[in-house]
Amino acid sequence: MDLELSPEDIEFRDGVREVFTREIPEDIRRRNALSRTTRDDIVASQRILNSHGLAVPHWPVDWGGKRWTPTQSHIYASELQRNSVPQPLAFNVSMVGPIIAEFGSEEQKRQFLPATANLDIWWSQGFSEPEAGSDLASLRTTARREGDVYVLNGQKTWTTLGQYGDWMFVLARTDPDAPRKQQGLSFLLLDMTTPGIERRPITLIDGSEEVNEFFFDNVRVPVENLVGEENKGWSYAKFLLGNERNGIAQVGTSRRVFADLAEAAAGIPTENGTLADDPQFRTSMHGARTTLLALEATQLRVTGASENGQASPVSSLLKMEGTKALQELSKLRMRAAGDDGMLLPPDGDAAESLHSDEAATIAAAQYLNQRKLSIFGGSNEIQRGVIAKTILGL
Amino acid sequence: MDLELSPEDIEFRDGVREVFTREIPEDIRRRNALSRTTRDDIVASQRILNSHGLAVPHWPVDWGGKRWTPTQSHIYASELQRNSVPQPLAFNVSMVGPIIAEFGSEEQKRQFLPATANLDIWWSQGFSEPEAGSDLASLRTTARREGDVYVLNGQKTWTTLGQYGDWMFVLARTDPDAPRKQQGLSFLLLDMTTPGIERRPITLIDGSEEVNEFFFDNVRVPVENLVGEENKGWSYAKFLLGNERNGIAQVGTSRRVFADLAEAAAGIPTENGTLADDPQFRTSMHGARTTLLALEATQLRVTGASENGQASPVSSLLKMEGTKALQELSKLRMRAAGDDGMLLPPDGDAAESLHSDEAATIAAAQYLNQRKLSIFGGSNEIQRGVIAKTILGL
Amino acid sequence: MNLEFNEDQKLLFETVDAAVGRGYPAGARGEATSTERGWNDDVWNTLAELGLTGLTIDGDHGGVGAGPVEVYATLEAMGKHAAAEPLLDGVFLPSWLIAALGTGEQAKQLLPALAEGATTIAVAHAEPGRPWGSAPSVAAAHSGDGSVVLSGVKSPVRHADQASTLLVTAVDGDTAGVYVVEAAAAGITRTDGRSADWSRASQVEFAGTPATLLGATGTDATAALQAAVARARVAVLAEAVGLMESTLGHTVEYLKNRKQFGVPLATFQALVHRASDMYARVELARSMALWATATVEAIDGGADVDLPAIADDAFVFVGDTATAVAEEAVQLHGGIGMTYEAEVAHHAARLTAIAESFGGLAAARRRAVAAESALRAPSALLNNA
Amino acid sequence: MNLEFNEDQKLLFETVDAAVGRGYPAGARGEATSTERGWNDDVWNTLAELGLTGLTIDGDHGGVGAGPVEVYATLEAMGKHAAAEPLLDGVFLPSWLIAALGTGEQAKQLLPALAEGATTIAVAHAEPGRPWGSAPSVAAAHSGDGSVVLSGVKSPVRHADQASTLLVTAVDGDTAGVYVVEAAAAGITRTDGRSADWSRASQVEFAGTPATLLGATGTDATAALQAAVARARVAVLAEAVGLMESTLGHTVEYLKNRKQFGVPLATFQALVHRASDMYARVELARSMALWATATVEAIDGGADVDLPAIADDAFVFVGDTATAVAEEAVQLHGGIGMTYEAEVAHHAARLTAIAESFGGLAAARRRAVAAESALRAPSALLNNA
Repeated sequence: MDLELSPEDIEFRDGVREVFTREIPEDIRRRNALSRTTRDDIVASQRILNSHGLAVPHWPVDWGGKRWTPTQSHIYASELQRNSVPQPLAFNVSMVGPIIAEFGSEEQKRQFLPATANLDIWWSQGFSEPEAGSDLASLRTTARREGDVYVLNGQKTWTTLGQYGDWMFVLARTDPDAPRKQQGLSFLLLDMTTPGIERRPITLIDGSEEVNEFFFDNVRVPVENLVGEENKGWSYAKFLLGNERNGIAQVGTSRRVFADLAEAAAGIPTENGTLADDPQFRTSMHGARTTLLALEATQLRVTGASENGQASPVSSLLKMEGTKALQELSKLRMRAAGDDGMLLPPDGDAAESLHSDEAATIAAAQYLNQRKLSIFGGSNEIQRGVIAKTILGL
Repeated sequence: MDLELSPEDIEFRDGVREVFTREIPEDIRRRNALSRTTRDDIVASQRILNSHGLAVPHWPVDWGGKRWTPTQSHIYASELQRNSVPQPLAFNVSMVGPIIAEFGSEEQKRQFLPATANLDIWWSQGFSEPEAGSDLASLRTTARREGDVYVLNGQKTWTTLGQYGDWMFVLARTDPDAPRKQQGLSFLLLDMTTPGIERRPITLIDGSEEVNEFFFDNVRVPVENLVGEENKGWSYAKFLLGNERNGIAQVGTSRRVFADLAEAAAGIPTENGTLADDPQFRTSMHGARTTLLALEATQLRVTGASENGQASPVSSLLKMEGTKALQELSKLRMRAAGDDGMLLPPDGDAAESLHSDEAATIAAAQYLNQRKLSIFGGSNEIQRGVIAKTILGL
Repeated sequence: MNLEFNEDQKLLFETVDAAVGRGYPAGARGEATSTERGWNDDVWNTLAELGLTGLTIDGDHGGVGAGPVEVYATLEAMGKHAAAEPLLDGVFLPSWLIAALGTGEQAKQLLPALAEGATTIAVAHAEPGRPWGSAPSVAAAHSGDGSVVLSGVKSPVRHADQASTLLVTAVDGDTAGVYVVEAAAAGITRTDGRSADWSRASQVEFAGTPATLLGATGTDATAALQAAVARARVAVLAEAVGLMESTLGHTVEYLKNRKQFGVPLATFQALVHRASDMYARVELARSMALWATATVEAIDGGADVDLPAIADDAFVFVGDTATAVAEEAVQLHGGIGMTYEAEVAHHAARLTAIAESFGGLAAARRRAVAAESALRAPSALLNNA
Repeated sequence: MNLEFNEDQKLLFETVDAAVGRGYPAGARGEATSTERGWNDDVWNTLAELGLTGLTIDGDHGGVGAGPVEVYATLEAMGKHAAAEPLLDGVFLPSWLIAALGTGEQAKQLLPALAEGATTIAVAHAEPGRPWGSAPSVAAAHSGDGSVVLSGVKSPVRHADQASTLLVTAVDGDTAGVYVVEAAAAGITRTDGRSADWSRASQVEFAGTPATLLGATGTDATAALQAAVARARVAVLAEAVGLMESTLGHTVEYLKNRKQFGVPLATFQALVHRASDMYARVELARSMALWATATVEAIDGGADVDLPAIADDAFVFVGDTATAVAEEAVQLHGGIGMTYEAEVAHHAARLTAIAESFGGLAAARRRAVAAESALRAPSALLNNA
């Protein structure tokens, strides 16, 4: 065993850290730490990363990928999170990019991959539907083949940041008569300027407007925008699940939240000292700290494990426990703020005018927003089912 | 609302307390507090209570019962637990007694009730079987009618204190062809001196020998020992469930454990003070304290609610949450003892020779023993099911 | 001994439940909080007509002088519908402060308008970065002509934007006092925002703002302030109980009706058992809130009990439950439970905000754990040693 | 960077797993602990033949001088079978103390017999009612002839009944030391009992018992004692991981095979989800134990890390998990999981006892929470600031 980074890995870390902290503007990283990242922040950040070859390291080498060691991949994900760099847009770099690179035609690769890596195209995910959240196989959106187009009808929901989407990758039913409902789905690429698309924004309870519904009314998709084979969409979608193992536990993010909170605590007065002296706060923080150590060690253990394109049950563990840890920290942040988390500015820009501790101001809203972590991207209940089935054989 | 005992209730409380603390010998109560109660302790204690009319207060008045108010019943149960008086044997006073009083023949009442109240007969419960723990309706023990006897064959298990049993009340299958498996069960009274009964003691992991298995090989039970009607045993057994609402949350017991632990903590040194100053210990104790307040208040709220012989879903809540609270306290007691809970004397009597803090000595064994609270008498999982079905309609 | 409503209290609950229920169909909290007022004015007027704005104000000043159980019944019914009308913040709490501290003249001046429902008063105590229980940093200064002015910042001040008057805690040298400030007074800068539960709150800055001490000069208001706040901390738990009950109810309905994998969610035992645990927690929290309410009633009847300590104990227990119930309800609803349009999301947000009200849960637990009572054997009955 | 066994370590694990597994069919722990020895002598001899009793002892004294990862691999395999042989208590821990403190002469005298497996040594540090981390109350006195005698009480002393020698912590004035005492020495009164996990432990009373200081006179042994114990506290977590893994395994098998209401328990989703949560917790605990082990290895390689602090952090995390896994396993087994005859019950009892070993979980948490590191941002990699 060895708990030290090798000199080569330290050099690698220092290299990516240099890009993250010196090339990505500080105001972008500050807004990201406060969950106030804008569309332009994400685009600017990803283009800088891409210009340094750091936007799509897990892609095939031909399309901008690197052949990093598992340790390097871990360092990259961890340093991104620790330094509050906006993650390269997951829809682009972790989802549609790898799918097109694996299953797309050469023409699709040329058309989409460079623009996807550079966020010249902003992709949205068109998987979930109102009646098919956790149960993707029940999708109802149809794509009826008519000559050289598919005609798309139906509805997609929970489309995160869909308001910025140039294109959407859509899972739609091309064969309504398939014997199993997993069959008969196809993976289509949809230009969002096509007529017949309507967007309805969904406000979340914290006030954020990051998810959307989309309605498709006879939307015409050229057949050349089918990825891979017709009716094989389910297997392409499954390829994504568990594909992303690095960073899924968000230990780097939690570490940053922890460090910020520890620092803030020393400045939060209590009746007899500061919060940093409060035994209950310290007990909770110690619990969070040891959980994060265990999570990072787990991440290190599986980082090296081979990836085979199957849903990894260890991803389920990391996703479930990692997001729980981050949620717990957001609750601790809210409790630390107390009343101070109970006055949100009418709009984001006024935050600083209210009082100095901006992180406190948004603590409660942040806590509410982060309830999504255990729901979206495969709820904890789904993860427990995966663990039971694939690991425990239950 | 009113949180004070009335002068009459205070008088009542002082009366029962007088009996509990002055008539029940102190060494019996001390052993009971340490879960070292002997058979003779239980018998002696119940006979003293019975001589003061305090053994079977919930029975019909003709057979020694009292017409207490709900508040008085609450006080009685609470004071028994608080003063470490061995509970009147539940199999006698809460189970077979009420059944015989309600469904038995006059002859059965005369034969059994006075002796049952005075613990001249020690009753055992013959319900559970190896393949029918939580699922009582699946009982397999058969009672085949042959002339004026039932011939009993099968096996019962988890028979608490069965080693002392003079008689056992048995639920056995008299009609194997009944359309529903709840039907066809009968409630029989079995003299344990009858030939064909074999007992196997079951040692629990803490070393206690309180439960047993019984094997029946052509055991002949006179038909006059059938209670009520043949094949109606299930409804009599159900009459018991939820019948006992007072004391089920064991708040009085928990209160005593809490008080003893709080007192002990002041004498347990830590690196810089005593356990009573330790913020983590205090936090846990505060949690236990507020939970017990909420439990007692819940008990007070339902004490007055009418009883109709049906399983009460609120009993499920009290049983589940009350035993959780007591288990949590036993864990706190173990944590407070640390190493000191890790040396059990080879037999009970040597306890005092080891060191002064007897409660610490048995803390870990006690903790292990009390895991049973959430399993026996309807596991927490069964209670959740009852709540879901009867209260939530799920 | 009993923890039940009497007949009048039952009727009161049912009346408020019915009246508020009419104004709050599903999803109405979002609508109500987005009006200019920040609540539903029709419901407010109904509450006033029913005399509920005068519930805690004595007969001499236009109210009915009811006790803590009536406050409980009213607020539980409000909570059941996640109603946004500021009965507690805008009427009950200021009325307790005025009754405890104010001169007869002040009571006459301030209480009748409150009792009528014609106005609300905002209590300004919280300050950014200052522990709730510490002395205020807002300072009172005496000018040459004998009048008093305040300087400093308060935040958050709930419903300050609609209040006619503010009751502002401040220090005069070493003496803590509560000061009456007209909302329209000079030297006030108000920045309006919202709480995490979408109700209104503001930061209010005072710069030489004219003010009048509530009550007689020279008496320290700390104890009276603590007592009034403790009373409010118990009262808000009634709202939490109402919210939790309907949150649980919504969740159970959702499990029954929502289908996944072709069957109702109620088919999934893991979810059902969690609903049962929610039920058990809600019932225990209800018992705790009722017990604290009965204790306040006993104190009003002369019982010698430490009210702030009781309030801390009950607040910690119910606050923990409120948080857990909010989290589980959202989780069991899935994505839909996260959305502004979902009724359960507003319930969850309000439950979250309640746990952080009046200084917040962490501070309450800190006090409660440090208190001598933390290791005292519990007894729900006051005279049952 | 890696947290994996190398090939030799894998082989070591498999060897111990196979050897111990043969001696420990289901239910064998109860049998082993009820022998006179308190463990299975055949298994012990096999362990000795495999050289495992010399694992932590250097080559000069008959051992192989292996490091913390080999200790981890060995103890995880022991834990997997809930084996009762006191490798850690009776060999590893005393060998670390002797290596750290003993003179060359003492090492020659004590270590070879340990390495051979011919004997065990009991470490007597715990005292009734005294915090583990405080100075002992057992006192060393010098008699006229220059010899040393001990007086006082130690309890519990694990496996004292079988040990040839005791290493007793005591104070000489203000100086803490570890003293070598022959088990058969004069002035020893031993009261034998058992631990909650059915392994043997004793109270040992010393009254003018002849003793020899381990090491040179005048040096305080506190730091060396703390370091050796910290090493043991990390090592015992490996046993806990082995126990948890097989406890989970037994539980999963039980859910698959046991029927209730006519169907396998695995049909009940509420139980299945709890098994999944157990799995997640066990994996996190395993990572924590591996991480602590790797840290000890780094310390042996010269890394500047606070070993007792690492041991506290890991012990608290894994101890909490051990308790939770034991509780859930028993609960999911129902009554059968409570019985002495059930394998899972012995696993649960041993997990419970591990959490209270070496001063116990509450004290470890107290130290860890008070430590400066409690608020330090975590990083599993030692040189990744």
